[in-house]
Amino acid sequence: MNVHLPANHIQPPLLEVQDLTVEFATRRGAVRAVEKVNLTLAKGETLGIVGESGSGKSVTSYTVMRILDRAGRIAEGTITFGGVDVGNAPESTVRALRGREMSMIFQNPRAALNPIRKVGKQIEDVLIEHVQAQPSDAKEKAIEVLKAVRIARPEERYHAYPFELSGGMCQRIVIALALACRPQLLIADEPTTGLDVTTQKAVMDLVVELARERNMATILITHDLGLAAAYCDRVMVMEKGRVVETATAEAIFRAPRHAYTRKLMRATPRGGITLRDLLPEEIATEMAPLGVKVPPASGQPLLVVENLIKEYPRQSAVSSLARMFGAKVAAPEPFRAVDGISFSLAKGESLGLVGESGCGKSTTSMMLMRLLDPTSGQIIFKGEDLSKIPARTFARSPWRSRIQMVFQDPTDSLNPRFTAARSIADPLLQMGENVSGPALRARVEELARLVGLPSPFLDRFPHQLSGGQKARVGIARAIALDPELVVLDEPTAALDVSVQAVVLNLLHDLKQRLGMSYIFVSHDLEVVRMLCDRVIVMRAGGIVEEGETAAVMAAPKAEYTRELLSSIPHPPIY
Amino acid sequence: MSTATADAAAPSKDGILSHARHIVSENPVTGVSFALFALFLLAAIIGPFIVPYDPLASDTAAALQAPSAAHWFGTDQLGRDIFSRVVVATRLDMIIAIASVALVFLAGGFAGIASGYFGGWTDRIVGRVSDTIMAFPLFVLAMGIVAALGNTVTNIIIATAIINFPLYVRVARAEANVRREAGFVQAARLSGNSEMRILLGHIAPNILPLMMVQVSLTMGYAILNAAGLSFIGLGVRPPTPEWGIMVAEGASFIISGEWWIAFFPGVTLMLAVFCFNLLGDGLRDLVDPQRRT
Amino acid sequence: MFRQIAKRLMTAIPSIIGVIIVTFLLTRVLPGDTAAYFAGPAASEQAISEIRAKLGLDRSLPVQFVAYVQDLATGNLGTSLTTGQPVIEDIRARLPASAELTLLGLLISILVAVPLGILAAVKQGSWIDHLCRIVATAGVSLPVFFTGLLLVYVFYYILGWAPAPLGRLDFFYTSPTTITGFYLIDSLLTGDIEVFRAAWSQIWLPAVTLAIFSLAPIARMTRASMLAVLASDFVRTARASGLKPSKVVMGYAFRNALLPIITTLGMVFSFLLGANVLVEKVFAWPGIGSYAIEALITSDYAPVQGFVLAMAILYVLLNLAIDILYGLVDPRVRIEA
Amino acid sequence: MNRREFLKSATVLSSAAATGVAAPAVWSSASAQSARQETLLLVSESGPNNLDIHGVGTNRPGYEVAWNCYDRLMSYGSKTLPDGSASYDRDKLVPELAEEWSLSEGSVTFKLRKDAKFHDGTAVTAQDVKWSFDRAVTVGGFPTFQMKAGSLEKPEQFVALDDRTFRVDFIRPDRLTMPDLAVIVPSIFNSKLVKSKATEADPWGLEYTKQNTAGGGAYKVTKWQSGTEVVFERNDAWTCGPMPALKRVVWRMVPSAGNRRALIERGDADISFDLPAKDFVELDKAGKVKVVSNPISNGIQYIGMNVNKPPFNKLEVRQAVAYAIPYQKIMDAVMFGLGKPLFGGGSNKVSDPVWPQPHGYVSDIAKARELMAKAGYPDGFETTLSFDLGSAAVNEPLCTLLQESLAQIGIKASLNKIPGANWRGELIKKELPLISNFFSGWLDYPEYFFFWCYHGQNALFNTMGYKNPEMDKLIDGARLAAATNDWAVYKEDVNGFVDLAFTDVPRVPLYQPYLSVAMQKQITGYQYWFHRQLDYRTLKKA
Repeated sequence: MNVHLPANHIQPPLLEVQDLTVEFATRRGAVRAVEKVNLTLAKGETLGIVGESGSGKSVTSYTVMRILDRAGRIAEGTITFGGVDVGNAPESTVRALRGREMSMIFQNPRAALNPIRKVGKQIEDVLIEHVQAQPSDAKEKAIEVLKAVRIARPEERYHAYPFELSGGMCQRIVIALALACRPQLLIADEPTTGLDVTTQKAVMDLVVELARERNMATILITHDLGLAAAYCDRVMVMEKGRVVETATAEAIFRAPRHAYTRKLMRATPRGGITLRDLLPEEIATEMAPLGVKVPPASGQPLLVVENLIKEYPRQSAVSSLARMFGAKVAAPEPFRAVDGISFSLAKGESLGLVGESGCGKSTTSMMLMRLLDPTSGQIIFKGEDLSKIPARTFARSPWRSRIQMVFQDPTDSLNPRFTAARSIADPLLQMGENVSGPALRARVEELARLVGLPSPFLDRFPHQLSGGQKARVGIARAIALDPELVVLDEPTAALDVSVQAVVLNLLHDLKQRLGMSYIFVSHDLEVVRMLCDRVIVMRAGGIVEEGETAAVMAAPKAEYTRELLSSIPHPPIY
Repeated sequence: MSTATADAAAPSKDGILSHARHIVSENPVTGVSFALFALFLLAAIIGPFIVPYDPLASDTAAALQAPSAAHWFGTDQLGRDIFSRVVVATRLDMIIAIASVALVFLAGGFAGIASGYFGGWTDRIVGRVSDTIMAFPLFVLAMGIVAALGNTVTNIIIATAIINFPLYVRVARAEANVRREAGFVQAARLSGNSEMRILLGHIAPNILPLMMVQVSLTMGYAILNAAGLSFIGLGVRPPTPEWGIMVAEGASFIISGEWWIAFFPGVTLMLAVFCFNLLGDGLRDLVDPQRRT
Repeated sequence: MFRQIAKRLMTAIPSIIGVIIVTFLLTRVLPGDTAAYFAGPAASEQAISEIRAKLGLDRSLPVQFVAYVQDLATGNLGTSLTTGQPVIEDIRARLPASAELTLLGLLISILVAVPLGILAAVKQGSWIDHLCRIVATAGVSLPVFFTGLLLVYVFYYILGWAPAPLGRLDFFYTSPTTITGFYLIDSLLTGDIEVFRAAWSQIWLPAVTLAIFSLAPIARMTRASMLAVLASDFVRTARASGLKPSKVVMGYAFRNALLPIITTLGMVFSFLLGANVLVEKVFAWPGIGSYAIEALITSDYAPVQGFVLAMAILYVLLNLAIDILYGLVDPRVRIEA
Repeated sequence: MNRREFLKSATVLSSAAATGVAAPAVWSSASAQSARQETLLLVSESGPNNLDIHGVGTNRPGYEVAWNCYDRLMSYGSKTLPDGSASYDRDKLVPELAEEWSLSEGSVTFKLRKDAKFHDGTAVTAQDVKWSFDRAVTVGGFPTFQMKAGSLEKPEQFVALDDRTFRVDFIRPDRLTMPDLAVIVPSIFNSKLVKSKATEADPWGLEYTKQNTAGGGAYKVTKWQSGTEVVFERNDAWTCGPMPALKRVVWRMVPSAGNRRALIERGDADISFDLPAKDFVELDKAGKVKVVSNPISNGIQYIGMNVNKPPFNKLEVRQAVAYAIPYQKIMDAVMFGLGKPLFGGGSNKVSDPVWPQPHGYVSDIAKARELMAKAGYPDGFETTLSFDLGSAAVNEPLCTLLQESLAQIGIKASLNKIPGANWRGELIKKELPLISNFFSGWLDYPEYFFFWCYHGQNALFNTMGYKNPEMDKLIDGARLAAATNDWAVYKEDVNGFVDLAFTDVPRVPLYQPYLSVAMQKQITGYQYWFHRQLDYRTLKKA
């Protein structure tokens, strides 16, 4: 089916959505995920849809493609794409549009590709489906498409399976798939989530470049206002299924009209602001000032790490079996996840550990936490070499209560069968001084107050708590035993920006109040800048650069640090 | 897409009961199976007190009678009332099913969790044991155990438990393995929990719901297994009523037209297993977090 | 490839050793006195102990075990009391019968269960989904011996659609030249259509009995794994690319759902090989299952040991075949291994 | 094969499945039809495990092979029973391999047929007979035991005078010697052939004869698939009797009794053995097939009690059990009348020297209770009632009824099914307190039965461990009297030991079972034999 677009000069918008309302059938009846959404999009225009989770931004785009799952339906409104009433057209009509006139790219690109089919074949499938190629010339055309998304050695990549390609490469394949039939509309749903910062930039640049080249309309769906502002002509902000504001990118940044937009904008980490600036103004003003940075206490540092190494054997079953039978097989070179790093941490200091995935920052933090035994090296905590105590027995060591951790995923880190109170009480029960009954409850409530969790929530189970509340429970548990060192492993990575703002402030205040030291593991330099005194940049298991946060950000010495900094999306205007 | 809808729903305070109601209303088959299960349970508990005839009393004058108002399911070769025997047999069959499953649930569940959680040698040993059992033709292994130890109810229970061992190990191991590096387990370590405590206090309760599904499914299998053993003469001792034996006894009468002797116990047996299997499906829906909307 | 196979086989060795030990112990614990059986009905105590010494049954268990393992190493599995034949001969003669029956049962089951499972997943919550669930569950809830008896009664005795349950072939047909040992295949290879028809008419009823029993696990696994795959991101991508539903379901989703289905098939096959003992009994099928049952009931060591060993080896080979199949379906497995 | 092709071929297969279901079994080719006319299809529960009667542990189906594939010197004549069926005649010996024989004091001399040949064409000589008899008395186990029953014990007793003349010397006068020469064990083997296959470890060539028939009988085994089928072909060169009518006999093992009944009822099998009593009764009544039933000679189903252990060492307890047995219920519900009652004979004193015959016990719970009280067990006791799993079809309902009745006099008996192979082992130990069992003797003489089952020599079949010098004296007396033709003493002694067996009741006879065979109407020539297997030589298919 071919869609003929009217060829007159007063072009109607390519896509027009009017009063769109989408309902999902649940056991509590219909739930409205999207309510009365209106949008128009002209050829060649780029629209950003920004919102936090649950805002309905993804549902809107799925509805436009009409690939909602069974439970969802359009309750109201119309979608017109190139003159076709997408909402009411027969499935075959819409199917002919999909992939040919409108395409979509997704987050988590590796999962978005058929894992057991050669990527080239997957592109062929689309080409053949839409009669853009015959089986005879499909391969040739598929390779052309691969070339178009700037894939080096496309003939070779044609035969690759998704698992053989990097995340960034997979996203290029997904883009190739989406653009194979030269559609007029591309919907990019969080295309950079899950990718490393440097890759993120490359992918976004490619999308924008191709869109411009082909005069394609683009919808960019993201939670990151900065990203949207940097790449879009117009931005539409959504909250709880409704559009709160639509304006040009410039207007949104210069003069956000809606309170929610303002809140969202403020919460986005960016250069030159403090933690308090992340919070909505009315709250920020009520809070105590950040306080002056105390110079690190002189004398013995709290933690000294000396030449820490973690190796993983690269072992194959065949050779280990052969060894079992006595054959002498050379052990393959082990893989070094952490390659001889050294640093120290003063009492009351907070240190940022920054790097892309696979750089060894998580392995380092696990070793510092004594959940993992290093291959060699020393972890000297208050003068005691903790690496001598094996991780297996460390739980029973008195040092255990001195070092605690806040985990990346607040959902995953809470036992689903425990109430919030029970989770917070767990360390007290295991290592506390025989507190029980009302005293224990009182202590738990005190901790809850400290992290700002209202006490009625204490008796809820994790699935009954929001992300921010779960994060608070995790923090309360970590500080229950008054630790001296807390490792924060990307504690806000799974949270929406507005929640992240609150949690970051909370962490900062707690540190001030309780005099703890932090090691803050993150991939986000902006966040590290606000929270940390010093920063260590890691790459491939080693330290690339180390120094005062402000100094490193202002004048990065290492090439890699510069690259990281330049990859942060910058809104066009400041 | 599921995230979009899941997050939209407000955190719910209502518990498992309303969820169960929902599952039942969404899938009437599950409701039927719950009702059936209740019926079987009832028969097991009060069955022996309500049956019209003594299940063991022979009455050769009334042998091989077709189903009638006096004998709903007819009578067998010795004139015993099949309805009474079928009802009374419920208790024994339930005991075999429940006891064998309880046994393997504890042993296999623990071995599986330990092997999935600790890995290393524990995993290797448990893995070897369960591989070895799997390499046996299971029904023949059960036969061998019963033949070697003697055909008592206890030995049937033990044999059934042993052949189900690998199934439980597999489920428990996989689940424990997924969770061994989960955040909450790491957190439990940081809280100073010992490994055994993490295993039993943190991991086991989380695996429990899935294991319950397994329990329900293997209950049916346990009954079938006991019936199969009875069929080849290695089951419960006569004249104790047991469904499998009754089918075996009636098998030679089918061709001569006395179909009811094998038919009713066979159908009851089927219904019981059917009920357990559907129950398993229902439980799976109940505990599957993805189905919780 | 050969290295992979060798590796796979090596990892199976401990299991096989375990099976040998367990079987040996189990058969020695079996009540019953082989010597008394051999000695005949009128034997004196003395005659029995002579025979016991002759059979080596008076020696200690470890010594007997060593002797047994030595015999195994030379391919001697002993002699069956009930059939009087060397066990290895018996198994060689009977294994193809069991394998043919089981494979056909499995094939029928796959042809029914897989489409049913796919339909149930694609139309989740519809009547076909419920039907699939009920049919499959009912099938697995029926004791096989009961199903078998019922089917014989209905199809042979009442309707006369099936021939007498007399084993693999009616007696006035001679079995086809042994090529694979499977009558259906051998008769086709030798071009003997009449024998093929005769063999088919004998096998379909027991095969259907087995198929009914194995429907449930396959249908369930197909449904569950299809549901999981249909909800995955790449299926969404395929749909967003406008691929035809048939292409999405069969070309994309089903091939990915195959992996767990293959695993299930392997399990079902080995399970059926063991479980069809009862079916073989009902249909007078000359397979190894009924052979093992008879041996076990009569405390006939050697066939039980031989049977279990054969099954264990089969199990290992089966898993190997599954691994290879896995590699064919999934390129990831191919590379990793 | 790619997936598409695979699917295609799968479709073909499944459509084949559909036609297979729709069309009735197709098997009516002309060649198959004519094959059917000359072939006898026989079904039974189990098949032979050894083709040689001299083999170690040869089972009962194996006897049938030996009977049809080997010749003996003599066979039994046949007679027509009152009900019109044919049976062997225990009192009439007829020539088989021997043309004639002359009996003298201390020996018997046989003259062999001139034209008799083994299957491989070599002539049968007296040396073959000598070798075969030597083998029977030397190999040990069952054949040696059976020869001994006829006082045939040493190789020296057997003398080959020339190629055609053979003499057996008696070591003592024994009435059973001549009949024992006509049972299955003294079959004549092709000694040259077997010797050529013998090894040092196996001097009698048992391994060879186990798998092959090496005789000169009317049939030879052409195919044997253990546990599945045995195929016999007629030996067209057979001279030891009238040429059999059947060219081919196919014997299939069908484990399920229901299927065996269906096969005979639908006309697919010619002869069906081993059916439950009920099926025989019903088949007979329906009249579609012929059912022939003969009482198994010298055989009884009985309840045995271990007389050496309390509580069954007390005579009153044993008598109480004899009064508690629900005889008629067993006859009706278990045997469906297919058996000769051995109870309610009026008194425990007998007048005829025959066996089996009814005893005087009847079901009388009051009397049984009285006896129990007298024995000092007014409240009863607990015990186990054991039986062979292999014969559970009869024993399970039988024992269930017995168990119920015993409960009425306070005896709580739990049922114990013992798998076949263990059964004999358990019997040898003589520790089972209470059993239900069956025994029959090949040689149909009372003293033969009692010698094995009641004599103080305590043979395996004396399952009760019964020892009574008075009994031994009577049994030995009867044997001697029979050998010396002293019929007055014989009668007195036989009546004496039967009386004693009834009063002491170590075992309670229940009934004499029937051997039943169901066959198609066009099958004629069936004859009952003491070994309870088929003789193909007389069978005809009209």
